[in-house]
Amino acid sequence: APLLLAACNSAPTTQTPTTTGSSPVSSAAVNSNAPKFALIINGPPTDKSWNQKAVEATQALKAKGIDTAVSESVSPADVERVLRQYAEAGYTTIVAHSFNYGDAVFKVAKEFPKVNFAWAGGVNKVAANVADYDQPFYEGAYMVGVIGGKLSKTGKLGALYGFDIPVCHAMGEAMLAGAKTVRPDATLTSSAVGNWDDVAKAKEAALSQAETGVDFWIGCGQGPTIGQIEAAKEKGGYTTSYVGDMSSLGPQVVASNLIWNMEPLFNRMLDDTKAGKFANQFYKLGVADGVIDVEVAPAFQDKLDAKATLEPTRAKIASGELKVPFVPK
Amino acid sequence: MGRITKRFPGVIANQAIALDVKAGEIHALLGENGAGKTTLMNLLCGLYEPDEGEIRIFGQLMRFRSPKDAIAAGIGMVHQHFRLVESFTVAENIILGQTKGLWRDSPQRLHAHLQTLAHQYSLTLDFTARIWQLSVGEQQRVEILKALYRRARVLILDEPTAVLTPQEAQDLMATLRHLAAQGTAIIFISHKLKEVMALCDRVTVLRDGQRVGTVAVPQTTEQELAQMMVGRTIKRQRRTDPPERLPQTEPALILKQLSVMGDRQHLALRAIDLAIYPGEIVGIAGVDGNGQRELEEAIAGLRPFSQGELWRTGNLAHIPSDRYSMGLLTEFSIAENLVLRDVQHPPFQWRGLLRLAWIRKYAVDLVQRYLIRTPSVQTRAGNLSGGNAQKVVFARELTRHHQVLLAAQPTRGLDISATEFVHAQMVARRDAGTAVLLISTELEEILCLSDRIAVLYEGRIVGMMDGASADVHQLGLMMAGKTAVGHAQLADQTPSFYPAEADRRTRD
Amino acid sequence: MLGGILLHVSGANPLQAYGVMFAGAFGGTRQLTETLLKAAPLLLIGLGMTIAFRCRVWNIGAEGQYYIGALCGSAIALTYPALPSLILIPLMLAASIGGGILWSGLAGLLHLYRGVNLIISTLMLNYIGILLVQYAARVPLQQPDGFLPESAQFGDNAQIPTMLGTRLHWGFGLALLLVGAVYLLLWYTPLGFQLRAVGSRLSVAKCVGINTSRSILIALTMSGGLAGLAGILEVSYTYTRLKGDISDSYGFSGILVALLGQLHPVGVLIAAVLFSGLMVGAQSLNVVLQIPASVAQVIQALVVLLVLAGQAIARAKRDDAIPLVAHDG
Amino acid sequence: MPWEQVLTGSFLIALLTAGIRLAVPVLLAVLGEIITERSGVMNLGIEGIMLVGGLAGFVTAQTLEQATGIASLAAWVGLLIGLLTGAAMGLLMAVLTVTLKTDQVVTGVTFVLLGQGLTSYIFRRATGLLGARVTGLQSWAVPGLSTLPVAGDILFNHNAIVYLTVALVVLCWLLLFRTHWGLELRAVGENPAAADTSGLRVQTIRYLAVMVGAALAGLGGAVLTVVQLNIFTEGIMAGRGWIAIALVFFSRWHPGGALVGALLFGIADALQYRIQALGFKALPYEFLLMLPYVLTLVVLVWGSRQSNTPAALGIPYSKGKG
Ligand SMILES: Nc1ncnc2c1ncn2[C@@H]1O[C@H](COP(=O)(O)OP(=O)(O)OP(=O)(O)O)[C@@H](O)[C@H]1O
Ligand SMILES: Nc1ncnc2c1ncn2[C@@H]1O[C@H](COP(=O)(O)OP(=O)(O)OP(=O)(O)O)[C@@H](O)[C@H]1O
Ligand SMILES: [Mg+2]
Ligand SMILES: [Mg+2]
Repeated sequence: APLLLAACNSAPTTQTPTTTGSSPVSSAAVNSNAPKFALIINGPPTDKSWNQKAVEATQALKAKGIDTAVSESVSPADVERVLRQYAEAGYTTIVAHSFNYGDAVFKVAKEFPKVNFAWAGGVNKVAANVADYDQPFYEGAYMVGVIGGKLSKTGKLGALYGFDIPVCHAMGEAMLAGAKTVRPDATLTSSAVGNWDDVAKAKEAALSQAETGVDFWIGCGQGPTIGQIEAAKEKGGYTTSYVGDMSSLGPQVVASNLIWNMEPLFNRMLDDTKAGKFANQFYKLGVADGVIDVEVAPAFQDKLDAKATLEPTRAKIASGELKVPFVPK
Repeated sequence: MGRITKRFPGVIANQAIALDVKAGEIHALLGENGAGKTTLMNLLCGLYEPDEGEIRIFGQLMRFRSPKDAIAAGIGMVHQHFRLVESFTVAENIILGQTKGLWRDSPQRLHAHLQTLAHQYSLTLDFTARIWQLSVGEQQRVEILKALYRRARVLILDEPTAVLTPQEAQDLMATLRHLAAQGTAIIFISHKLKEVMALCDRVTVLRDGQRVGTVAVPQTTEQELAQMMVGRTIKRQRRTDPPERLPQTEPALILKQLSVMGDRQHLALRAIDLAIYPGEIVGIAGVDGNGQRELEEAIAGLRPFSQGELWRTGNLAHIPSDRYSMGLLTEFSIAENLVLRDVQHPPFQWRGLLRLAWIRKYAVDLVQRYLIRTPSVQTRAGNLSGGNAQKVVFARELTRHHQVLLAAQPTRGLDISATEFVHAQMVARRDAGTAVLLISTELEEILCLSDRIAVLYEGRIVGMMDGASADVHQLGLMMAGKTAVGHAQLADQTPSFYPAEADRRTRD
Repeated sequence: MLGGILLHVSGANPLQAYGVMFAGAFGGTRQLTETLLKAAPLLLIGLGMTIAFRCRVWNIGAEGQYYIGALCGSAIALTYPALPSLILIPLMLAASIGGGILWSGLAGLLHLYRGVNLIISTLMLNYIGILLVQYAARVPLQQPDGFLPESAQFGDNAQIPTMLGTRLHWGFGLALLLVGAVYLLLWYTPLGFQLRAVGSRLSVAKCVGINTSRSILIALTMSGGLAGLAGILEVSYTYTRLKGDISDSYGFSGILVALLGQLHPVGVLIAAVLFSGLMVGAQSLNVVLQIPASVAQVIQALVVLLVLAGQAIARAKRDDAIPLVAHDG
Repeated sequence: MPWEQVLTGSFLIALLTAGIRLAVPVLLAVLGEIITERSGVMNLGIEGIMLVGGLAGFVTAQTLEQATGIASLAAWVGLLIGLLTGAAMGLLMAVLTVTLKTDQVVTGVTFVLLGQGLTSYIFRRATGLLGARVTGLQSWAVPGLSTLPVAGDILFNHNAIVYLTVALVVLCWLLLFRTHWGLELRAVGENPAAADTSGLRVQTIRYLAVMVGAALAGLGGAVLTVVQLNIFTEGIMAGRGWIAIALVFFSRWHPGGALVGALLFGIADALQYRIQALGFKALPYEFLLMLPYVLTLVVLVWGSRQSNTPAALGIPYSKGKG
């Protein structure tokens, strides 16, 4: 995906993502046929990761002329109210971008049968107007594992989770499986930081792993990932970006980026909304759909021949020939 | 000071008061509790700013925005309620705010320096001790030395002798005369007319925030001063002798071989034996710091024993020696303070709810009975003058149903009429059959009230004598630890049986 | 005003923004309902803190007590899912209060028997309590066939019923009743009198024969119990299941609310509603005008500081400060 | 757990070095807060002040490094700006709590909100900061000492800030207990009425103490962002300010106690991650994460009961109330 690569290497967006100035409530009734898209995220839109990618995809929709709105830092306690506010304001597709939002989504969805909701459950829990979307990071993690197997000198891989939840756990295990294809003796060390944001603690956790010989990391959560990038710079070793391109944080150590490109996903949702096919969808868009991808960071292009290293694996996963093992626990 | 006025919410504490004090003069300020003496002095030392009026020092018009200004102008004040940093040492308190340079002197050098100063005024102090370890009397000395250290040209002492032993008071008066002779102007607040007559040159009397007059001491008498203070003639009430004690009465309070540790981890009380019978007042005489506070706290159940036993029948009423840290909640109203001890019992409470109207009525009644000077029973206790604050404690404790009354320094800081009142109350309690234990450093008070007198010296009872026939001279000697007589007498007092219904507390 | 500048810089009309904030919080029955709903946990915790702080017991562990209360209540709801509402809900409430009492009592015992400073022990117990709940939600109480680190959803019988057909649940009604109860307790009962006496000066209270240790323990556990109650109410109604993240920093906001309300139950009620209104209004600002949450947060802080300064100036005029300080140890 | 991996020299060296590293930013804030609280003012806004200091320091260092290319100069100036920004926050705090006598607890908690909001707002407007980083300071091996076996690695192979922090501990102790300033500061915190009658300017001293304390908190924040992590992210302090406040009580207001407390906490945290990294699965990881908090409590439970809380802590001072 050279195109994708180029896009991700460009400088980070220079616009504050949420300051769009459009007033969703007042423009509610203007054009009742046009799709209106709202995104609700749990944290700041500047995490270079989970939230930021969703916001960027939303901005891409906006660039195509679609009416969009983003609510940031919405605590799960408040999401019910915010969902309702958007539903009432005439939004047709509302994406609640956290697994913690699930219960509220199902509750509000019942009250607004005409509005389509999506939540980041990844557990195939759906309803008549609620879609679930998977985050098959483990598919990408498998590819990262192939890179890790090549780059690691010790064969000891590290995984650092914000919390030891299934999405995270599966990433670590998939990476190990991928690495074993190049290095059968590869092992995995995993720790949880207990926090999605605390970079300093994450760095310390990664350093602790480094002391046991770990020299290639994957992170789950932006805090753990940034922390391990810092640790790799200090102790030597290589890492992977989580969900977005974090290579600017450590051009010499971030060997690959695990990318979650949500634009196709959101497009599909809008299309399905239009076509009336949204009901009971479980969007499982992964490597095959270009939603999940792994790219080799610029500084590593020479060292790792992306074509030779990644392409075969990607092709196998995309074609369904290779089923990446999913180990949530 | 000219035409000084200071108002507080609901009170005019000082009303157009004029006061002039000459260099080298010892000027007494007299007045009943709440007359406004302390307030006037606080204005002079920069703590308050007057609402009206002016202050001149050596002819120069002054405006004190803070005590720093007042100190710079040569005003030193020894406050009635000490202003010392409890966790600091004596030396640190004395030099506080008066230092030059950044680094502190070594303790040795500092102490040597202060020792010279202390010698000059014959004040003895342990400079390394921390304030909280000192008795009230010792703290007083720190305050005096602190003012002297600041080279005060005008020295204000707010009831300085209230907490000193007679000998210490004598020494202090000598010191003050010495200072006055060197040209210091001294303002001396006291309720003790004898002292004033003996020490001062002129006297200004305040009543209800106004100046009654200024007289030269040689031209007046104690009687006249007292009259000026209260606005009427007063007669000294003499105590009556106790009713005959029934031979078979059991003691209401027994201390048996009681030993107690003090704050400095030393034995503050050593094997005290004492029995107090219903219908008698036993006075504990002694110089401050010889175990009085520990004795009080042990009997009140506030301090564990290291050895011995304590027996008591019935309830205890306790007049604490420090009304602010033990007796009164300054943030609470007078009414609330009056019911503090028994609020959970009827009649103050009914089915778990407070009877506020009843409490109020009760408080109004007590305020009247105990002549507490206050705008209302809802006034914060912290706004009361020292004497009135003490009356609140008295009213609360004496109104309780009690068999034993423990009164520690009950008249400290009280004016003549309040003292008379308190004494009369104690005698009345005794006559009603209460066992009264009076701990006081005022020898006169002990002599005036006690049926029996025990002398406390270095944590031991070194003598026991009959109140009626007590000899002041011998008492003084015992208090100074010169003789130890009367142990034989003491043995008689220790009963061989214990009252069956008594509360018993052993070491805990 | 400062907030206005920030708003302006963010490209919004300050007046309009404040209007949106107000309308979002108090602009209609529904908005008001939402505000009151969010005020309920703040009010409960604030009332508890009022009791504690009146006794000068520095319980800053409301967050932990809230979590443990939620844990205990949830354990009941999950263990006896078949019980009828009328039995189950009181049991859950009792368990949550018990949990809060236990967690605060632990700090109390450490204080009374080992002299451990309450501020530090309650703060440490916050972290420990939250981690315990995270563990419970991930392992022992996890939904049996579950995937995410959360318990099964509570049945309808375990949901606090709502009042008068609104979204407002009876927990708020209970909190309103408690406003009166706490007021009575503090000023019309001997116990409250004694708690305040201990808070006014410990040494005097001891001298007049008040059992100060008992008073401290009572004040502490009462506040803990109320925090625990707030925990189960939120979990049962808002979150509908136990998870690792079940609080919107209610523990800390509750302390703020107690002090803003000047430790008077009615003041606490007003402060809780205002504070909650600020949070809801700020969110509205984000939804309606797409103003970043951080601006709303700054405005929120500035409003609180302004109210504080106003209160302080008024108090200086009346001259009746309640100085607050912890007991030693 | 593979004990043979734990009881090795290199494990212990790494553990203690990490403990020191984790301790430093918190320790700076603790020292500052000790000074503030010794004057009788409780500043609960540390978390917010650390954030603001951290951002200000980072922005300065980043801009300067871009402009001059001299990383160490940029880092030092960044630290200085972090310190000054902290002091400015302290000034605001003092105006509120000392002059206006607002409630110190509410003011403090509100400062945390303010700090979080401000930093995240500024961070987002200055979008150049997204993903920006600074070089920070190189570690500096103390000549001669750093080659000592074991101790050399643990103690003498850090960046200059570590040594500076230790020096500050000593300095703080000297200030509090060996200078007249310290005596006066503590007097104000113990009994402001007494200090006032002794001619001390209670309010001025409190202003200074709050500002110095906040300055150190700001420095602590800047050390974390500029020196230790070389980046800034929203909410990067992640509760360190609250830990600092707990450690002030733990330290019993002594700089030495602060050093011990911060190290204990840091080492416990470092240990816990190392246990995880060794693949220890007998305890759920949540319980390992609890270790620092539990250990702090345990130490307090078995420690001495003596406390020397500044007697006037948290009480605003007005003249004539004493
Ligand atoms: N801060 C204050 N606020 C309100 N009223 C006060 C305050 N300080 C003193 N008062 C009132 O002013 C009056 C004078 O009090 P002051 O302390 O000057 O009396 P005093 O002559 O020193 O009495 P005492 O002999 O008992 O010490 C009293 O009625 C007292 O209640
Ligand atoms: N003469 C001395 N020489 C060296 N160190 C000393 C000396 N005196 C005290 N110290 C040390 O200085 C520190 C502070 O001592 P200091 O006695 O002034 O305070 P403290 O009583 O422990 O606490 P605080 O006065 O704050 O309540 C302590 O660590 C103590 O061991
Ligand atoms: Mg007086
Ligand atoms: Mg008096």
